[in-house]
Amino acid sequence: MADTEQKKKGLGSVVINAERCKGCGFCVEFCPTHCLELSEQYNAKGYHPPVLTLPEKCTGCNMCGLLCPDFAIYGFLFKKKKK
Amino acid sequence: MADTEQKKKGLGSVVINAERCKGCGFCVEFCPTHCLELSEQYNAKGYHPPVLTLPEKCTGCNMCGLLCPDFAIYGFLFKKKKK
Amino acid sequence: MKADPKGVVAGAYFIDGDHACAEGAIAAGCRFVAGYPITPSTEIVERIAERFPLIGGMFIQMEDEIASSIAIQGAVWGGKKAMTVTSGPGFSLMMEHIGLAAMTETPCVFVDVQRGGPSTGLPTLPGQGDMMQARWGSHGDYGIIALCPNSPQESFDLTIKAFNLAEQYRVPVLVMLDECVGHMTERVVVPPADEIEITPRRYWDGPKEGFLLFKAGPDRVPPMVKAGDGYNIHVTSLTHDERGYPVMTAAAQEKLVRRLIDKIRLNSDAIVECREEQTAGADVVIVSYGITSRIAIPAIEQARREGVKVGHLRLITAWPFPAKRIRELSHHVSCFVVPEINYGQMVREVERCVAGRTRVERVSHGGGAVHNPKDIYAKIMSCGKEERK
Amino acid sequence: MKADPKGVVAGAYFIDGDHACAEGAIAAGCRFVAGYPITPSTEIVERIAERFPLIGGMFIQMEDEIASSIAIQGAVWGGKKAMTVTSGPGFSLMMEHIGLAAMTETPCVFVDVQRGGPSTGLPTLPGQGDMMQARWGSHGDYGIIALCPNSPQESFDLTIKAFNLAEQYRVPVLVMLDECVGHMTERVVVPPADEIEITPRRYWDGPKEGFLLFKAGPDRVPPMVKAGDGYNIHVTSLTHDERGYPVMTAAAQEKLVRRLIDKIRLNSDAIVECREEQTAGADVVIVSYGITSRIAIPAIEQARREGVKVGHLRLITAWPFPAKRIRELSHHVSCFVVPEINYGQMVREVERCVAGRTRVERVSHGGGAVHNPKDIYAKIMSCGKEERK
Amino acid sequence: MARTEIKIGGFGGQGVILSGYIIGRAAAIYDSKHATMIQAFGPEARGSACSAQIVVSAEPIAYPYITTPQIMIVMSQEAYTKFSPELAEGGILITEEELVKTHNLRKDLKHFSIPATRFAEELGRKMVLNIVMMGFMTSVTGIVGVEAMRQAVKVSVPKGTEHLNLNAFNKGFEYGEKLKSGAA
Amino acid sequence: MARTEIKIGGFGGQGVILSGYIIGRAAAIYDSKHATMIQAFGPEARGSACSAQIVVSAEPIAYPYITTPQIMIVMSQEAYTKFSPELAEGGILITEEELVKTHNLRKDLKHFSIPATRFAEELGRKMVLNIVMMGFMTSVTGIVGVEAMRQAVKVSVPKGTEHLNLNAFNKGFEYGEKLKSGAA
Amino acid sequence: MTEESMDIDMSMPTNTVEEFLRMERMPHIWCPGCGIGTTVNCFAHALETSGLDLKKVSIVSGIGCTGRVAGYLKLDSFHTTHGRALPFATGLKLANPDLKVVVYSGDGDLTAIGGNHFIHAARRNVDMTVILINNFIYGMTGGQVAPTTPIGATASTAPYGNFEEPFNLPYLAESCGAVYVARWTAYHVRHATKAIKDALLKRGFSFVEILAPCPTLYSRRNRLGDGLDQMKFYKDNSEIKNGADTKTLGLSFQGKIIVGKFVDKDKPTYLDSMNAFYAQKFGDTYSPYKG
Amino acid sequence: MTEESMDIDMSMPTNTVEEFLRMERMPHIWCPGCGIGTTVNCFAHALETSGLDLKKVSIVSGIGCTGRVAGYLKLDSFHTTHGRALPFATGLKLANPDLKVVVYSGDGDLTAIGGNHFIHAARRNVDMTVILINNFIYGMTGGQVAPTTPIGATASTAPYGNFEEPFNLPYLAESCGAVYVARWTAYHVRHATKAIKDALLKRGFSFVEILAPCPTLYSRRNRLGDGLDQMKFYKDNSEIKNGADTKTLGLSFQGKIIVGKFVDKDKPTYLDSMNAFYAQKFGDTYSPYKG
Ligand SMILES: Cc1ncc(C[n+]2csc(CCOP(=O)(O)OP(=O)(O)O)c2C)c(N)n1
Ligand SMILES: Cc1ncc(C[n+]2csc(CCOP(=O)(O)OP(=O)(O)O)c2C)c(N)n1
Ligand code: SF4
Ligand code: SF4
Ligand code: SF4
Ligand code: SF4
Ligand code: SF4
Ligand code: SF4
Ligand SMILES: [Mg+2]
Ligand SMILES: [Mg+2]
Repeated sequence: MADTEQKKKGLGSVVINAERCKGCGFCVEFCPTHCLELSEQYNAKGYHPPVLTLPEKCTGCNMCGLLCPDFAIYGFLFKKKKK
Repeated sequence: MADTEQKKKGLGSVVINAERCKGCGFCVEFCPTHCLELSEQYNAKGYHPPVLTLPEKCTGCNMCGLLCPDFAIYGFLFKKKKK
Repeated sequence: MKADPKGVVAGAYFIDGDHACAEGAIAAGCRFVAGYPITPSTEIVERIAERFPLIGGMFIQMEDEIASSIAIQGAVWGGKKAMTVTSGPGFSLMMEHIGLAAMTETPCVFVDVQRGGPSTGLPTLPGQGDMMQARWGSHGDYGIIALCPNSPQESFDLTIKAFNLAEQYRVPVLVMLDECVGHMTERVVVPPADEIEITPRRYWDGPKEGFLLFKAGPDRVPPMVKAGDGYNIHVTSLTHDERGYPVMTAAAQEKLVRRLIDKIRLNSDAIVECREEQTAGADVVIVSYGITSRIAIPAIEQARREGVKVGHLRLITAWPFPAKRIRELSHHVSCFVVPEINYGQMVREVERCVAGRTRVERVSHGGGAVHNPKDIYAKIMSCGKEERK
Repeated sequence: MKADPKGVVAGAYFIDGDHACAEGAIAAGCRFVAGYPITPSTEIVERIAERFPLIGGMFIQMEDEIASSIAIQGAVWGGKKAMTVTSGPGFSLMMEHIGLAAMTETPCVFVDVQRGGPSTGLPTLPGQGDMMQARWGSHGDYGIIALCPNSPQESFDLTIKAFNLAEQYRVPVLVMLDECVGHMTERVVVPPADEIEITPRRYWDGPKEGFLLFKAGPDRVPPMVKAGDGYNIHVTSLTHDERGYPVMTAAAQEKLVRRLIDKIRLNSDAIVECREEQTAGADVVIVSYGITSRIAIPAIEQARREGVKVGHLRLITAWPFPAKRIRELSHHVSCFVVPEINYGQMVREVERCVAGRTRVERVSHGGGAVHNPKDIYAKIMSCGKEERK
Repeated sequence: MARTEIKIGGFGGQGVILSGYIIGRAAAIYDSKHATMIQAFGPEARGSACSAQIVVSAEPIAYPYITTPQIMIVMSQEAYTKFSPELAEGGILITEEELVKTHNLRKDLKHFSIPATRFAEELGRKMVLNIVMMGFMTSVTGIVGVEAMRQAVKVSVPKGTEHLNLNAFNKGFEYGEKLKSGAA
Repeated sequence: MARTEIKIGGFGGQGVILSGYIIGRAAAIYDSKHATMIQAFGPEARGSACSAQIVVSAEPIAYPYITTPQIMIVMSQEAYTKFSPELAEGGILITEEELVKTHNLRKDLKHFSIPATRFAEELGRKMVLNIVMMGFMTSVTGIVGVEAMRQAVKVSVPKGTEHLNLNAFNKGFEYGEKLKSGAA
Repeated sequence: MTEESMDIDMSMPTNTVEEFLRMERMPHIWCPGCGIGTTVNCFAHALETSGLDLKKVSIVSGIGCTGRVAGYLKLDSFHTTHGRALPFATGLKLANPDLKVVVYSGDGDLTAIGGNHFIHAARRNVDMTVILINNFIYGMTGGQVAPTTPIGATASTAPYGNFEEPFNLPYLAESCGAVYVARWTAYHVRHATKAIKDALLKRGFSFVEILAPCPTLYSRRNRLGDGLDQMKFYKDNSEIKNGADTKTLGLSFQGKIIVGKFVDKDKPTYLDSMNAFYAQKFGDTYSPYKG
Repeated sequence: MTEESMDIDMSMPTNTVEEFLRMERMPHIWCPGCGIGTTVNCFAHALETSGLDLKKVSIVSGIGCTGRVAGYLKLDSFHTTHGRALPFATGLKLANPDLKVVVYSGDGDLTAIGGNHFIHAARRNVDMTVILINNFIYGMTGGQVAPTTPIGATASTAPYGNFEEPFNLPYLAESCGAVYVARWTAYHVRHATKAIKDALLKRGFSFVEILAPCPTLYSRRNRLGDGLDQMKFYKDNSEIKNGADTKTLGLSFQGKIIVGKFVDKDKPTYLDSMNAFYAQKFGDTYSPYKG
């Protein structure tokens, strides 16, 4: 069960700082698993930040984070909790 | 007779401006026919200018002139007088 | 001589001081511009780059300001009227070649659109901190002319004047714009070519034999020829004689450099230009230049409304400095007020010329903005007051 | 602090001013020199190149003067005391980086061995034509200190002083030698290291947290740290706040640049140094500096023999200028005579300060040689005469 | 006409500078008035709020900057928040209806609002929003003659778009006229 | 001792500058006098006539240049022609016998001539000609103490050549002494 | 959320890049879609994995959009004058050889006004890493032509198109003696990160050219779309050719881009040579220069 | 003398070189055995045979011993500032394309302080000929180390020997786009003459490096004897390799010298490109720039 659950969530996820985003689309375009989309919403600066539309596909590879010129997104891998 | 005479004189000769010479020896060393020597005499600046010691060997090739950094010597070819 | 109609697009324009400067250069007959981009001057070369190809001009963006400031000198000897354009940091890099132009008597124009300094400072904001540098920035003694426009229209007009003076005196002329004037958009009237007076290069027209490229007439300015004219000219940055040949003696130096300075100094009555307004009978005289001459006006008007007799002397030529006029005024005026966007540069000349005869007050501003006219007003009032008691 | 004995080879030497300058730098603790050869300054770096390898110094000949004048600033932030050395044309090329050093408050020393200018001029012959350039040659407003040795011994002493002042005020200090002093050989005494007073870099010793690289104390001089100390410093040529971060406002500009100027201006009593001789009660005072201060002596002595009360004020610091002292003297003296190997540079400051209270006479010389003392004598006598009638 | 100070605010790409330029050009070239325009420059100005300042006057203009504008044209919320406090007592504020919500509107101001975006979209090019605003401004302020403005629009916009832009101008102008006559 | 001006002339490579340096060093370092040496620099000075100027004085030296030397040491014909007119009235002229023909010798001068080249050749190194001259000068002028001069020679010549140079110096000095005592 | 899912640590790690940045200075000045910020990620990750002591890493920039990088990095940072980052860096490095000195600047800065320093620093093989962001344009001053602008591209000072041949920078760097030369684009974030790391760990003058979009002044003005379009172009038109002859690496307007590592050789650095030289000259009396 | 011998014209022709010189300025300042004067012969003969209109030939020098060449040539001549001959020449040429512009200067002048102008002029392919006299040293200022000084040679500012790698100038020139690149020595007077002539007649940026002895400050101080010894060394140690890969042309202290013509290719000049570009852009409204 946990396994499936984890798969649905994906191996990792992203953190998006929408206010920093300038809507360039690099993250969306080059995400290897195409799990991001630009939101319809504007941020205060008037840009459309990304949203993780397919969280189960996110591998936490951080390609998005490497590409983001505004340090507005980064991907991370879920870690098993140390027990 | 004229022929021999001419040979003795060489095909050409040099003009030496002894006062300009700085005695570098380029002309003497690299004359293809080795017909120059540095004189024992000093010029006013204290250098030994070249002399044409073997005029019959001078071909007038002007190698000396091309080499002379002080524009103090040049070779020329005897020309038959236009009649 | 009248301007070449090619390039002069007469009419009224709404353009900024930078663009107006470019048009002025074109009208003056400038056909060679070398430059290196730097805010807030770049618009000048951008307009030139757009305008030149179709009027037979040559614009080249060089690898740096050093190259630009000497490429124009090559171009002048090639027969062109030439200009380079920069701002503070680039101006500093051009100092060696301002000296070269002065030494070789190469007529050319340097435009410096002043921004906040020192160093990279405030690249997009105004300053007037390069005024002393304009006069003293290169090593050794020499003379130059420097002009200070206060509007886009003047940017146009004085750029033409700069080229004319350069040819008249075989000297580098500096157009000392500031960011405000450079980036301010106003109406600029470009007159028809036949209404624009141009000083042509003073080419030698005497006999070829015996021509001397550095032998001056009574006005201390020697005639020019150009490369390719068959004169076998020699132009050197070393101290030289009238033939242009190097001579390494104090006597040659005295003869040459004294003349380089004197051709400005002794012709300064003809060169100096200022605008005066109500200076006759004035109690307080504002001495200003560039944008500051406009910022001072509200202050002057307010003070006048309150009964202070304020005159206004505006430097069109900052260098040579109108020493004579300031000296004259100093006998009648009770105080000079000198607002500048720097910590006191041209005011030093005022102080020198005034020679203690009257007060000289600074209104300094570090740059990044123009003065608040209130500060100038306050200074006027404080002078006035002291005098009135 | 006392000098590091490593490098100080105490003793009496018969060396020229250039070599003495090199020894002064070494004694002062300079361990980084970047330079580009130029007559008549090259002997300085030649001696440095020979001396440094065995005392842990780093000499590098850079590709040009621009590179040299900023390499030293890199070295300062790397923890060294550093110097560059040049002459007129190279000095002009360093102007941008004198402004950088002033803006970033990078303590360093620039040596300019003055020759005949402008431009390439008279490379091997003397001049004093870079004095105004030293003060005003970079764009924008800033403050510097400039010293004028008149002998090889002073070349040694004042080079040490230059390094000390640089550290004291976090400011570029210029040593304005001239070809005469640079190439003149005399006795130079290098004292033992423990007799040489050295100002160490004023490194921050407070807590790391909250350290601000551009926050000054009451003396307006902020403390230093160096790269690698773990402070994550930021040093920018833009207008900046106390953290060193760029701030593009007039307010930040006023705060920063005002302080850069004030740290010299308001500390000038401590910085200014002149040597006076018989100025008390003098009728005529000679104001001189560098080699000219020695050339004036025969003239002064002769005039004294003929009954003129001549005083002598010699500028050790040309900048800041001893304005206060000149002002004081101007109340008592009837004439200042200012001989310079240029067409009138420091004399302008004298004129400003004297403010008309008394006469100021120039004795100008274009360079390529020193004055004939007779010319100075004649000027003294002409002043004296006019006063005496 | 005394000295009038105008400020235009919006974000980059809206044609703020062009608008200022058109007003200035209209006044200085086609209306025999004097006009000075100043714009904010520099990297710090990039992308974020953008503004133009215009002074219009019958007399030559000495001091070129504006201190308390009598007229303000605002095309973004940020510009509204940032600039509107600067408006002179009793000044004219013109805002774009969709882009600017005028909360805390100063009571002393004459406020006009126009659905310029909608008009522009109706004309098929959202880009001409600023020109619609110009037409409107011309109508409600009368600061520059309408013919002068039309002329300035025509020569200032990219070649080939003159017609579109004049339509946009007219649309705004007419809306203003209607508003004035109480018809809107 | 009053101010004494000395000029040394010759051609490049003869050690003219070194000679001046030795006199100055002897006076300033080993003889507690003051001395200033100045040399001609520059490309124009290259190869051709070469000179050094030294001022020696008991007092600090203000003006560092020489105007009318009281002592002149001349090692080339060119230098003789060029410089000897500058000598002060009654000054001392020292010439090298082989290299300088003193035609038109000024009557007012004290003239000494020394076969320094020959002495130098006898010592096996023509190069030390200048040092021979220095020894001679020391003897006939007394301008600097002989021990100071010896010391200066020792520390100023290339390492390893001290002995040779001191011999050269002594040779010149002795010749001078002999000459003075009328023995030469 | 099920019990099981609690096994996964849902606390979000912070963006490791932020540790390398002066976050108090954000937002930065770069335009939307500007590639400079992307390269900063690469640099930060390269630093992170390099194992270098950050206290000892200094970054030096000239003036330009790229020149602002120094000011955003939480390192000892120097924002010098236009074109002069390299000689400043040379002084810094030679004054304290313990420092790792990185020069991070624009194409105009390093190869127009700074071209001389570039060739001389490479020639001397001073131990430093140069990261050059090539956006084919002068960004900061408003889009003027650069020595890297491809033939045919327009710029504000080449309004009818540039006709000057641009530099082939890897070729230039190699001809002057650089020991490590690579080129990547802002799209190649992982390769670029690796290249920067390699360069940081290389002894000697290492040079990494990174092509990056300048949507505001280069691509949009050349009708090439925005930053994203440029990134897609890089993706589609780059060819990785490690070891390619640098002679072949010239760039044309929207032509093929050869990327890769082209030079990686060993040569004594400036200081190595100096110390070896003096050690031989002076023997034991010489102690190697350590700053 | 017999009647017959009268057939031969014994009147001495004048030295044709003198026609190209300002004889009133002789003697020149160069030292005995300095190679600069030798290269001037080559240049004069190249000019003579080139068929160029001398009125239209301008020569531009920087500052240095070589820099004095301009002043001795009876042409329009410009003795500019140190390092800046190339940008001056660029301005001169572009102002008047009818001129043949020659830059004649020293290694320090053109590649130390002037290095940036060198790479940019080559890149732009401005139509001019550059003659660089490489004497491995700064002559005029007294023998300081140059960017051409071989490793191991001493100089006044490298008293213990130079340890910096020198430029390989033909390689550098080629990497920046020079269309003609050759190297000869002052010994190779005929080859050098031919190379200069070829360069003069080549359209575009042509570059001829000539190694020349500086006995006063380089060879004697390095115990290599005088000018003649250097010339003999050139004779014995040069190898002619036309078309050699410029990469292989580095010079070591008294090592083998590869000489020859290395690059000779055709490429539109700066003005050619400009005119072609504008012609395409503006069509008939454009008249080609002719100065
Ligand atoms: C001496 C000097 N000249 C010119 C400038 C203006 N300037 C600032 S940045 C720059 C060019 C920037 O281009 P690049 O290096 O490619 O950086 P980018 O902005 O493209 O990242 C110029 C010319 C300056 N600051 N200083
Ligand atoms: C700006 C500037 N820096 C330095 C100098 C001093 N200087 C004159 S010539 C020269 C170098 C000459 O070397 P090179 O170019 O190799 O010519 P050479 O004398 O060897 O022929 C230098 C450094 C100068 N005149 N101007
Ligand atoms: S971490 Fe990787 S998979 Fe997840 S959104 Fe970012 S790029 Fe896509
Ligand atoms: S890459 Fe960054 S700035 Fe661009 S859209 Fe994604 S989050 Fe926004
Ligand atoms: S002309 Fe030729 S053969 Fe005659 S001397 Fe000269 S080099 Fe020798
Ligand atoms: S080459 Fe010239 S200078 Fe040299 S020895 Fe011969 S003539 Fe004399
Ligand atoms: S102008 Fe270009 S390089 Fe500069 S920040 Fe904007 S996109 Fe980036
Ligand atoms: S110093 Fe060298 S390069 Fe200069 S003239 Fe003498 S030999 Fe020639
Ligand atoms: Mg760029
Ligand atoms: Mg050389």
